[in-house]
Order: sequence, then C-alpha cells, then structure tokens
Amino acid sequence: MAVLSEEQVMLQEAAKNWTREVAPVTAFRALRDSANREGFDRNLWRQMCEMGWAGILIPESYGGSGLDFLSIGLVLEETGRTLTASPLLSTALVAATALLLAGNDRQKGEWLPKFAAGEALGALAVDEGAHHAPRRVALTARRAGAGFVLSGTKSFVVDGAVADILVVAARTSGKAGDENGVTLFLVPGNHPGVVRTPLHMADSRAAARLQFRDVDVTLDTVLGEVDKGFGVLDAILDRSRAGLAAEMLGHAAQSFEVTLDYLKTRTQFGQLIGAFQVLQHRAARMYTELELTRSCVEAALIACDRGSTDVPALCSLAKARAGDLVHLVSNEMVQMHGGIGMTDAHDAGLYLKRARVSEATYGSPAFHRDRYARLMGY
Amino acid sequence: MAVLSEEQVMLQEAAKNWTREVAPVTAFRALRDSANREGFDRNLWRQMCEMGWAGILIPESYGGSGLDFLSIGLVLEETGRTLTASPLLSTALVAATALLLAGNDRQKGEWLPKFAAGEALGALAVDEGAHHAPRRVALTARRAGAGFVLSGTKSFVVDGAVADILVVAARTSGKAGDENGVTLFLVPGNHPGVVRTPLHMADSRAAARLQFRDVDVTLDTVLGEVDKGFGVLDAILDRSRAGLAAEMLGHAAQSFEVTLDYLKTRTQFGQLIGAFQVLQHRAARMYTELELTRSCVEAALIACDRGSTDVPALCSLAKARAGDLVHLVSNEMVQMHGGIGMTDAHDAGLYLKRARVSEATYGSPAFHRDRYARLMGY
Amino acid sequence: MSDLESFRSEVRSWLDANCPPSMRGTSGRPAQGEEVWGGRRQTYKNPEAKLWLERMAAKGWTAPTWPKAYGGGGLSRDEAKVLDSEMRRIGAAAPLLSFGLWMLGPVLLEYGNEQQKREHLPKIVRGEIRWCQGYSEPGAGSDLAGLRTRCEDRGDHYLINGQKIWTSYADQADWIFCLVRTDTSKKHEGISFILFDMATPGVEARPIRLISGSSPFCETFFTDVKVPKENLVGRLNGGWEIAKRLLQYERQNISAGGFGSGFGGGLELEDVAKKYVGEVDGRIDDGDLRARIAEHRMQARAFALTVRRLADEAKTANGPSPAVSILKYAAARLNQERCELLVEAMGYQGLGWEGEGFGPAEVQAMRDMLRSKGNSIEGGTSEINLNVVAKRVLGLMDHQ
Amino acid sequence: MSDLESFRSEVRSWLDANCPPSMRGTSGRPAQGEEVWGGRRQTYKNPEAKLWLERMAAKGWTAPTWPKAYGGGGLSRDEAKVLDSEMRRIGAAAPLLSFGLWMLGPVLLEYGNEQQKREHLPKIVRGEIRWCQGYSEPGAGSDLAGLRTRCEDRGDHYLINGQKIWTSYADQADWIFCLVRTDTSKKHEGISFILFDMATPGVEARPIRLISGSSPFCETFFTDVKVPKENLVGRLNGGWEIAKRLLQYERQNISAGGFGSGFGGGLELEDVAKKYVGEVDGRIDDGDLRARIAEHRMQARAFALTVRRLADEAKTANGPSPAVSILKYAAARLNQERCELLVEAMGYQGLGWEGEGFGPAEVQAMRDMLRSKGNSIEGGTSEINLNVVAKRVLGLMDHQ
Repeated sequence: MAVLSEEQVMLQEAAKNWTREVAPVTAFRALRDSANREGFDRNLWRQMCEMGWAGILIPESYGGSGLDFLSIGLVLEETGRTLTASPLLSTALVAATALLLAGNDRQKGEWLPKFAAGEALGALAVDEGAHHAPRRVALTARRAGAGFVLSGTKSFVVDGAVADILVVAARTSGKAGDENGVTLFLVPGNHPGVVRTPLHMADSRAAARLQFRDVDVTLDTVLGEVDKGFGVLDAILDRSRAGLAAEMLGHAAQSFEVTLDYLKTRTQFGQLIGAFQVLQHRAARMYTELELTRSCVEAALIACDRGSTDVPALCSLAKARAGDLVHLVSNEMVQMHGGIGMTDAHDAGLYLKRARVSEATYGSPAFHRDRYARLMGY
Repeated sequence: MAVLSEEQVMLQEAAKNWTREVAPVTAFRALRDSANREGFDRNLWRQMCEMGWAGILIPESYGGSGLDFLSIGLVLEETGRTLTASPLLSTALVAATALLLAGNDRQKGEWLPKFAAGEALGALAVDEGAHHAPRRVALTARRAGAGFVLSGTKSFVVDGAVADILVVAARTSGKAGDENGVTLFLVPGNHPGVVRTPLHMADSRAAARLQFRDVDVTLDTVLGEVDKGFGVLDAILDRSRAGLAAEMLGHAAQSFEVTLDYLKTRTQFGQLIGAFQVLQHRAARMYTELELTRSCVEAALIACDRGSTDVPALCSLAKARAGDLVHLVSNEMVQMHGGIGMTDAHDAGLYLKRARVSEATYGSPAFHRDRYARLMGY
Repeated sequence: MSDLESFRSEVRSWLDANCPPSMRGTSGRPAQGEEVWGGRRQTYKNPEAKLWLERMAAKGWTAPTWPKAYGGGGLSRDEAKVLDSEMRRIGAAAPLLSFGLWMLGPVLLEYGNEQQKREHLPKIVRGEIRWCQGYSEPGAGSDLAGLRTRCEDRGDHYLINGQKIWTSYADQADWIFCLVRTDTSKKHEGISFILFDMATPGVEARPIRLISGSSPFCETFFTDVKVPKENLVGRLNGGWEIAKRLLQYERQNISAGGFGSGFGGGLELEDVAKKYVGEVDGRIDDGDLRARIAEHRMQARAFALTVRRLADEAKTANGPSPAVSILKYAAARLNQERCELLVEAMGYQGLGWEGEGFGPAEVQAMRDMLRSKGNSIEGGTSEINLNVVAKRVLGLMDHQ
Repeated sequence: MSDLESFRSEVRSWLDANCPPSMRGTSGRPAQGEEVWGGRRQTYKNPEAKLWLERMAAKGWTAPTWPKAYGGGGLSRDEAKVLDSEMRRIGAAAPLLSFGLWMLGPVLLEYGNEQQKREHLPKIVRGEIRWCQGYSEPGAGSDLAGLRTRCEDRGDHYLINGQKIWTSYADQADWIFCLVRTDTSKKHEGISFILFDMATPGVEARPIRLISGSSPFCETFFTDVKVPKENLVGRLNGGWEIAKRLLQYERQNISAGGFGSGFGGGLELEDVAKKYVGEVDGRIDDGDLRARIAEHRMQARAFALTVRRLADEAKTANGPSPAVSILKYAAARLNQERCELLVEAMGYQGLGWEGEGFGPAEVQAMRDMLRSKGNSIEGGTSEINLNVVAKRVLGLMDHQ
C-alpha cells in the first residue's frame, strides 16, 4: 500500500466500513435478482454522494473535495471488493475527468457541481465495435449550419442508458484509424435522435448501445478543440483505466482472500485442503501477482496525480496486469471451491463474470501489451 | 507408440541396444571433451552405417533398405535419448530426401549409394540470417555462360563443415521473401570458392557458416527445376522437421525419465522428493505433454510416408510441440535436480544445450505457430 | 465375403430402410432440444426420434454388445464397430443418450446378479427408465469415499437417510444408482452400491442453478427412504470397487465425447476472431491473439491425434495404455481454453447475458465459458487426476 | 541547514575530493573484471580501485552503519541513505563486494562476542579478509538442516570432518563461516555456527564447473580440520537460528541486487529483437515474440515498482512488509525469462559457445541463460520460497 495522507486513510476506512456494512456482496446479488434494470441502486449511490465520493476529483470551487486519483482509487478498490455497482467510475472519475481536462468554464460550471452533488450522471461513449479501439472512432460529426450532425453507433457505453450527459468521441475529419480528426462532444442522454438500448451484460452492470440518428448539436457542445480530441480522449481513458484497475485490484484481493479462507476451512481426505502443496504454491503465486499488480495500480494513480510523462505506459501496465490478475484469481476461485463454486448461490460466479467484463473494458491485456510496446518504441 | 511392422520393431530394438551399449551419453560427453571438432565420432558413424541406418530411406536399387520415415524416426528417437551426435539426420534423412524428391537419375546414382554406404556426407544450406526463414533465401545464383555463379552466405548449416555435398538454396530470380525464384544446387563441400567456418555451438554438434565467393557451378548441378525450387525445399524441410522432432521426442523422454528416477531416489526432509505434490503435478504435466507430442511426431512421420496433403501442417505441429516439450523438460530437469543439475558433471546441462539448439533448428515453435496459422488460412 | 462384410451389408440395408430422414446427416448427436434421454417423462418434439429409438431398441442396437438375453444386440466388438461406422457413414443420430447405457449397464453386467440384470438392463436398452447417479455429497467431493449418506438394515428393507449433490438430472430421472454408507466404522470398506426408484417416498430432488444459468444438476435429499434389500448390487460394504469401476466408465465417456460444447464442433475460433477482430491479408489482425489461437488449435490437434493413437494402440496391445489417464485432464484444460478464447475474440459481444444487442451464438459463448469451469471439477477434479497420474502411471509415492 | 543536509554537503565534498575518476559514472558496480572482493589474493588491475577502497575503508564507509569501534562508519540509517544517494549521484562504484559485509558482519554484530567482533569486523571493513559460506552439503540442499559435517569437541579444540558444496569462491576465500553438526541426536538443535581459516591444514576447495562454463562455486572438503574453540559463534548447538538469520540477509541481497546479468542493465530485449528479427514500422517483425517481450517487460516493470514500493513502505511502516518474501521467487522467474527471450530473439546467433562466428554479447547471452537456471535453486529454491510464502505469509498449514 502506498503511503497515504491522513485524509486518504480516513476515506479508505470510511469506504471499507460502508461497503462492509451497507453494500456487501449480498446487496449486489439482491440488485441483480431484482427488477432493477439500471445496473445500480440509486439509494446506495445517494449515500455515496452524501459521503462526498462523487466529488473526490472535483475541485472545491465546483462543490467537490478536490482530492486526487489515488484517493478515488482507494474507494474503487473497496467497492471492487464487494462488487458494489455504482456510477462512481463512469461519473465521478471518467466524466468528471473529461470535463476537468477539456471543459471550458461554462461546461465545467454546468456539470461538475451536479456530478459532485449526485444530481447528474455522466458516461463516455468511445468504442463502436466489439473491441476497445479508440483510434477507430468512426461515428461522424458533420458540420451543418452553426453546429454538427452526429451519425453512428457506440457499442458498449458504461452506464450509457442512465447518463444525463454523454461525452461522445466523434470523427470530424480523417478516417477511422487516424488520430487527427477526433472531436469530443457533450450530448445530453435524452437528446432527440439518441436511441439508447440497455444491454444485459453478464456482470449485471449497466452498459448500453447508443445509436445517433442524425443528432443535431450546437457548436458549444464541443468539448475541447475540434479535430484535436484524440489526445485528451487518450488522457481520459488512461485515468479511467487506472481507476478501473483499482477496482479490479479490490475485486482480486477479495476473491483471493475468500478463497484462502476456504483453503483454511474445507476438509477433504481428513486434511484442510490448504495443506495440499499444489494449492499452497498456487495460492502463493496468486499472492505474488496480487502484490505486483498493487504496485502497478498505485504507480498509475500517482502518475495521474502528478501528470507525469509515463501516465500512458503506467496506465496500460496497470490495466493489463489487473486484467491478467482477475482472470487468474477468478478462475482459481471457482476451481479451488470445487463444485460449490460452480453454483449460482456462491459468490465465485459473480466475481468471475465481473472479471471478464472488466478485463475487456478500456482495453484487454492484449490491447495494452500492444500499446505498451508501441509506447516503448518496439 | 504407433503400430509397428516386425521390421520396424527389430530396427527399434537394435537402436535401443546399440545406443545403450555403444553410444550412451558418456560417449557424447567424451566426444565433447575431446579434440574432435567435427561434432561426431567417425567410428560410431561407421557402425551406424554398417547397421544400415544411413540407407533407411534410400531405395534398395541405390544400396539402401527402402524403409520409411517412421522407421528412421524410431532410430532418431533412440539417438535423441543418448544425445548421440551423427550425420544421421543431415545425410540419411535431409540430404537423401532432397535427392529422392528432386534429384535426376544421374544425381541419385552418384550420391545415394555413397550415402547408404557411409562414403559421403550431405548437408542442406538454407538459412542466411539469425532465424530459420526459407522464404528469405537471398544468396544469388547468377547465370554465367553455361552455368551459374553463387554469391552469398549461409549462416547455420548442420554438418556443413564436414559435408561432401551441399544442397544449396539460392535465388535465381525475384527477391528475398518470394517463393518463386528459388533454385536448389548440388555443390561439393570442397568446391573452389566455398569457405567453410565451423561453428562452436553450445550443444557441441557440428554446424558451419558457409561463404560462397563467386562460386562457379555448371548447369547439371541444379537439383530439380530452376526458379521452382521452393516447393521441394519446403517438402525437404518438412521431412527434416519431422525427423528432428523424433530425435527431440527421444531427448525429452530420456530427460524426463532420468528426472523421474531422481524424484524416486533423492531424499530431502526425510522424504523422497517425488512425494511432494507440486513435483508430482509437474511430473504429470510433463508426462501429458510427452504423450501429446508423441502423437504429433508419429502422425507427422506417417504423413510423410503417405505423402498426404497435411504434411506441412503436421510437420509444423510436430516441430512446434517437440520444441515446447524439450524446452519444458530440459528446464524441469535442471530445476528438479537442484544444484547438481547446474554442474557440468551432470548430464542435465547437455540436454539443456541440445534442447535450445534443436528448438531453433528448422524453425522455432513461434515460427511454426505462425506457419500453422497461415496453412490453416488465418 | 467375410462374415463381417456380410454383416456390414446387412446393417447398411437395415439402416437404409429404418433410419428416419430427420435422424440422418447429424454429427452423431440429435439436434439441440431433440435429445432423447428416455424415461417416464420423455416427450418427443419429433415423432421420428421416437420411431428411431423403438426400431433400434427392438434390435438391441442401443446397447450393441450387451447379451441378447438382456435386450442387447449380442454383437461382437468387431460387429459393433461395423455398426458404428455405418451409422457414422449416414450421420445417424444416437437414438438414446443414457447414463444407464454408459455407466450403470456395464457395471450391472459385471457385478449385478441375474435377477438385477433381467430386471434393469432391458429397460435401459429400450429407454424406458432414465437413471441418475448418486455419488457426491456436500462433504465428499474429491474425497468421494468420505460420503455419509446412511443406509441401515431394517430387517426386511434398508432405510436411507442423507443428501447427495451434483446428481445430474435427478429431477428428470426415474431411478438412481447410489453410493451409501452401510458401515460407519470403516471408510472405503463401509460403502455399498444400491439402486432405487426416485418415486419412493422421502426422495426429493432440487435443481441447482449454475453460474452459467443452466441447471443440469440437483441436490437430492433422502429422508427415511425404504429400499428393498434385493436392490443392493454386489456384496454389502463392497460398493467402493463398483464405484471406482463406474467412474472409469464415466471418465472414458467424458474424455472421448468431449464436453458439452465440444472441440471442433460449433464455431471455429479463427473464423470468430476474423469476424470480430478483423483480418489483414487473410490473417487475424491481432498478432497476439492469433498466436494464442494457433497455439490452442495445435494443442487441440495434438489431443485429437492422441485420442486416436491411444484407441489404435488399445486395439492391438492388450488393453488401454496408461496414458489414457491424461485425457480427462487435457480435455478439460483444452475446452476451458477454447471457451475463453472465444469470449476474448468476441470482445464486448462475448460479454452479454441475454436480450437485445447479442446474438444467440454470442450469449452461448459466455455461458459455455462459464459452464466449462466445471470441466476440471466434475468427474474427478484435475488435481485428483494429476495425483492419479503421478501415483499410478509414474509410480511416485505419497509422503511416508 | 539540518544536520542531515550539512552531512550531505560534507559527503559531497569528500566524494568530490576522494573518489577517483575511473570509479565514477558507473552503474554502482565496478567494470567487469575489475570487481574488488578483497582478501589476501586480491590484485588490482586498476590502481584507483585500490585507492578507492583504502579511502572508503579509512572512513568506515564500506560498512556505513557499523559501529566505529569495529571499523564501521558509525552512521545513522538516515545518514547512510544520504551517503548512498550521494554515491549514486556521481555513479560511484562500490569499493568492495563482500560476503563479509553482506552476510557475516550483520550476524556477528548480533550474535558474536566482543572478541569476535573486534577480531573480524575491522578486517571485513578494510577488505583484508575474504569470506566464504559453508552451508549446503551434497545431501542437504533445500533441507539445509539435514547437514552432516561433523564438529567434535576435542577438549582444547574442535575437529571438523565433512564436505560442503556450493561454497561460493571457496578457492578465493581466506576464511569460512560454516554450519557444522555438533549433536547427531537432534536435527535443528544439533547445529553450530563456526568460523575458521581456509589455510588450516585439512581444508581443500575444488571448483565446480557449471553448465555455463564458469566456476563460481566449489566443493569443499574438511579432513581433520582443527579449529580453536573461541571460533564458535553463539552457543553450542545454537547455530540454526544464526543460519536462518544469515539466509535472510542473503535473500535480501539476491532479490534487491538482482542476479548477475541483472534487469535493465546490459542489452535491451527489444533492441536485440529488432536487430535479429527485423522491424516493420518500428515494430518487432514477429507479433508472437513481440507480445511475449512486451509481457516480460511489463512484468519486469511491475517487479521494479514492487521493490520500490516495499522499500518505501518499510521506511514508514515498522519493518518490512511480509510481501518481500515474494521478491526472490519473482526475481528468479523474471531473470530466467529475460535470458531465454534474449537467446530466442538472437536465433542461431544466440546458440554459440565460443569462437568465430559469434560476438561476445551473443556468447554471453547463451551463458547467462544457462547460468540463470541456478537463480531458482541457489539461496533457497523457488519451491522452498513458495512453501515459505504459503505458510508464513498466507498462514496455510502443513499436513496434520
């Protein structure tokens, strides 16, 4: 664990206690089995906002607490442990970061206070195909009169169906694959022509497919500069990757600990199964991967806070390692629990499903290996 | 083990007995530690020829026994077990196959009887760079008068320094990377202008770098058709891969068995180390890989004998699996032996060094994964 | 013409006359949703499936090598192979899927008494009774012999109390073959093998919902279940030997038939990758994924070649090679790998659970992946499998 | 200006005045072939290396935190860090590499008596005596406590008979610190820790040639070696505690310093791959190898970040995190992987042993790869390391 400030330690403690007491895994399971199709519990989200979590990254002047990525990472790690579904990542980190990095005063003034107060939700609409590929943005934004017309589809938008405001990556020039020609727009979720299809994902969280059917937007919806949006998009994504990696770290730590407990209580052949050396070595390997990944996640969050030049490399590193980690640990969780881990009544399946969705979101380990190699020049 | 004919069973028995009694690993070690720089023991090779092994693939009409690839594979598996270094692969399989597949009657009549009788050695000169890449043949063969002039370098030619006759892949048209424009030549090893540098390889076997300094050859040295040599080169290489994979299978089987014996005799903490479950599971995994690889090697050899259409896929499969297998088993051999396995006095290092050289020869596992995917159309 | 050749032509013309059109041209399995597992609850979507079962059962060819006296086909091993190859030739569907055929029948033939064989085998052949297997218990998974379901001798009957788990399709089955504890003072030597009707009072089966959403298994509860004494198979406290024998049949079945989603069948990995990732010059446009797919496909081919080689060797050598014991472990590993690669290749489209936005093959990929996690648990975990290989095949000892 | 800051400027000007030019601008290690291990046999290719050692030793800065009474620098931990950072700033070479400094010294400070400290520590500081470690035996590798080298009490002296193996540079060393058996009736409680001069009659060291061709280790034989009784460290039969303590220092040293070939130092994998495999648009022209190199480099970076994180945490928390116990295992795995990838990337050029046709870096790659196989054996095998993590860190029990 990185060295924390007193404020961060208090935040972490609050998150630990709240998730344990108010939002344990049973709460997520109840949500999943309920009629709720929003993917999160508005009541829990209200409590999170009351604790100030929605405003962690938002400056005090906009109603937030002006803390840093390491701080929101601490909270995400705890919500990752209990699989707590909320717009914390999509709104308080992703959308807030988009506005902070690229928004003008008016845009920030309009949305950041609402985010901090829990009065609005945001989402980032970037991917269009089956895989994370920000360079391949193809949704067109055609100049028309004083504004633009957006046409195209976004395939997998986290919290896209519930978001009040969408950050949409669109192509104002060039072609899919080019960095130049990408522009970000702020489009209200209920804007005419935006057709939102909620997706029923395996992890029971909220994601949506968005169709833009000749959506008219005005010039002042442009977030940042026209045609020059790719750099800021990549910066938003990197911070999103670091935040998601923190959530995944908590996810992996919790599933590892639950499994370790099982190794210490389950008996077969008159022995605790944790006495079997192969399971001991596999547990020790998982522990090793967990510790290595923790270092990467913390380094990525701290780099985001410092705005250092190795943000892209460290965020790819963190997301790739976190992806491989939850993959390994979620598989071992089922295997080491044996038959009981295969039942829907056990939590292992919930962790497994969330693992696969989070592995792919904002880029799979393979995506980030490729990106890391490119960043390093080979 | 595939179903064998009576003749094959006898051949296998003879190879088992001879390698065990006459050419055990100690013989290879003595050769390595001797002043011999040819990479094999001429006396042992003479004995192998007397047993008819040099002529296994050569038809009776040319003085051989007209057996098949599965048969020579059985012998190579046994010589692989004891690391017996000989020109069996380079001459009796690779060079003989080249002549059988592409040679005209005169060429076959000149060389095959000599190969079968142990009176001449052959070698295939194909690669020019650091990696196996038959498409990248660049050594030029320029038309000059009634013949050709060869210029260029071959980087890693098995038994190249001792060969009486070299099968040289040269480029008569097109450029490196093209399939068209490759032509095979038969060039005597001591031909003027051929400069041979013996290489001291880690596995102490014979390989050489060959420089061709404006080497004049006549038209009748062409093996097969001008410009159309790539297909037959690939066919020669596939059979060479299957043969080498058989040798590697024996290599892996022997190093596995030696290691398994050690697990059954070495005591630590008052236990045979083979009682430790992690070593048991790792041994069981090695055994699994060994059995899977055996199936691939036998299937490849049988496909070569039948000339079936899946020769390329099965030979790539066999060579890749054999490469991964010797890699795994040679590492485990050292690790499971502990410190003693790190000493030059123990055989583990000999198997490890031979493993790395054979993994790369005729294409690494990565080369064959790529080739397999290409063959399968993806 | 040899006897076998004349048998072949006989089979061929019989199949020609009797195999209904919709039962031909399959991969050997009936179409999904049209499987016939038999038993009292069986209904037929396709009347030809019923006809096909009746015709095959009448010849005893659902159990070709079982003696005619018990309703089987009475064929020799070679004749059975001819029947098999002729059915493959026309792609005939298996007329009956049945734990009775695969597991209980062989064991009854070996350990059952004459009355038990005459009573149960013909009904298995005809698909009249569907069987389930009562082996695992909540506290006895890998350590199966640790089972605690009590079976007490009450003079004229046995009284059974306890709980089983992972009972495949117990909610669909008519009868159960079951391991019970008849002596609590010993472990392996206190186990018996017994059969009873699932309709007996005190039997309750509750389906278990799996992480994949399907419910192929049940928890099964026995409360004061009275079982006639003649239903004991083999000798009292001699059930462990029968149990191990039956597990061999089960593992053979699992590794030979592959798992639910199978290899090679269904979607080809490389086609899926090209579709979802794209291709350049005919290659999957992701060198990393492409290399891993090639590696997997090569491993899968090595596995298929090994299954064939070991089968060939078993024919010529005397009995199966010890190497068959690696097949279950290898099959589980490969199927899991394949399922994971499919999901990975599909990207976001492979992450759906149901509903709009996902095609049936996409949803199936996720569910198959989840279901495949059980491959290395059911029928003996991979850990147990590797222990067995280490000890029985490689001769490594346990701690002394 | 704080005390530390004034200490810093003092160090800086001292280094400025005293660190010879050829000892600057290094990676912290002297140039290959110019390492100074001290001892009676030390010769100096570079006279500045001698000068540098003498100057540093005179200040006690070869052992900065040891008490001045024993020749050390008497620095506080914070001052030592300042010295370290100032040396790094100018790339000063370590003046002395020494098992005495890294392993024996800390243990003597903790367990030695006053006479032993006064006798041995100053000579270690000055590099006058080179030490080697007599731990492993042919029958006692991972099970170190199974050692059998006998040490008998002969009244006025001890008599030692037996054999050690893997004694690093025993043929170069002046003295040995050695584990011996002083009670054959117990295992751990029958071991003592003793020091003696390698020049004592009856001591013989034979270098062991490794698979890599180098000979950094010896077999060491003791035949009726007479050792003064005052050379026993700690109490009789109390050596196991000292041994374990010393192993901690050894492992810290191995995982912090990396292995011979090190990470990041020397050849960069990706440059080697581009050179030998080729590149297209700046990418390594083999997607498979490229993905594996990226994966390795990312793992290596995760490791480096972890080393730094744990060091930071150790500073603020009370003592090291239990996670440090994973470092040795992880370092071994990574170094082996790196060495294998280098050889693979070089292709045929990485397969040479010596002679024409291969460059020095190519031959070194093969030899480093071979040597790296020992990383997961020496200083505690990876298996033992994982056992320790499972038990001490994760709290998993052994079989009961």
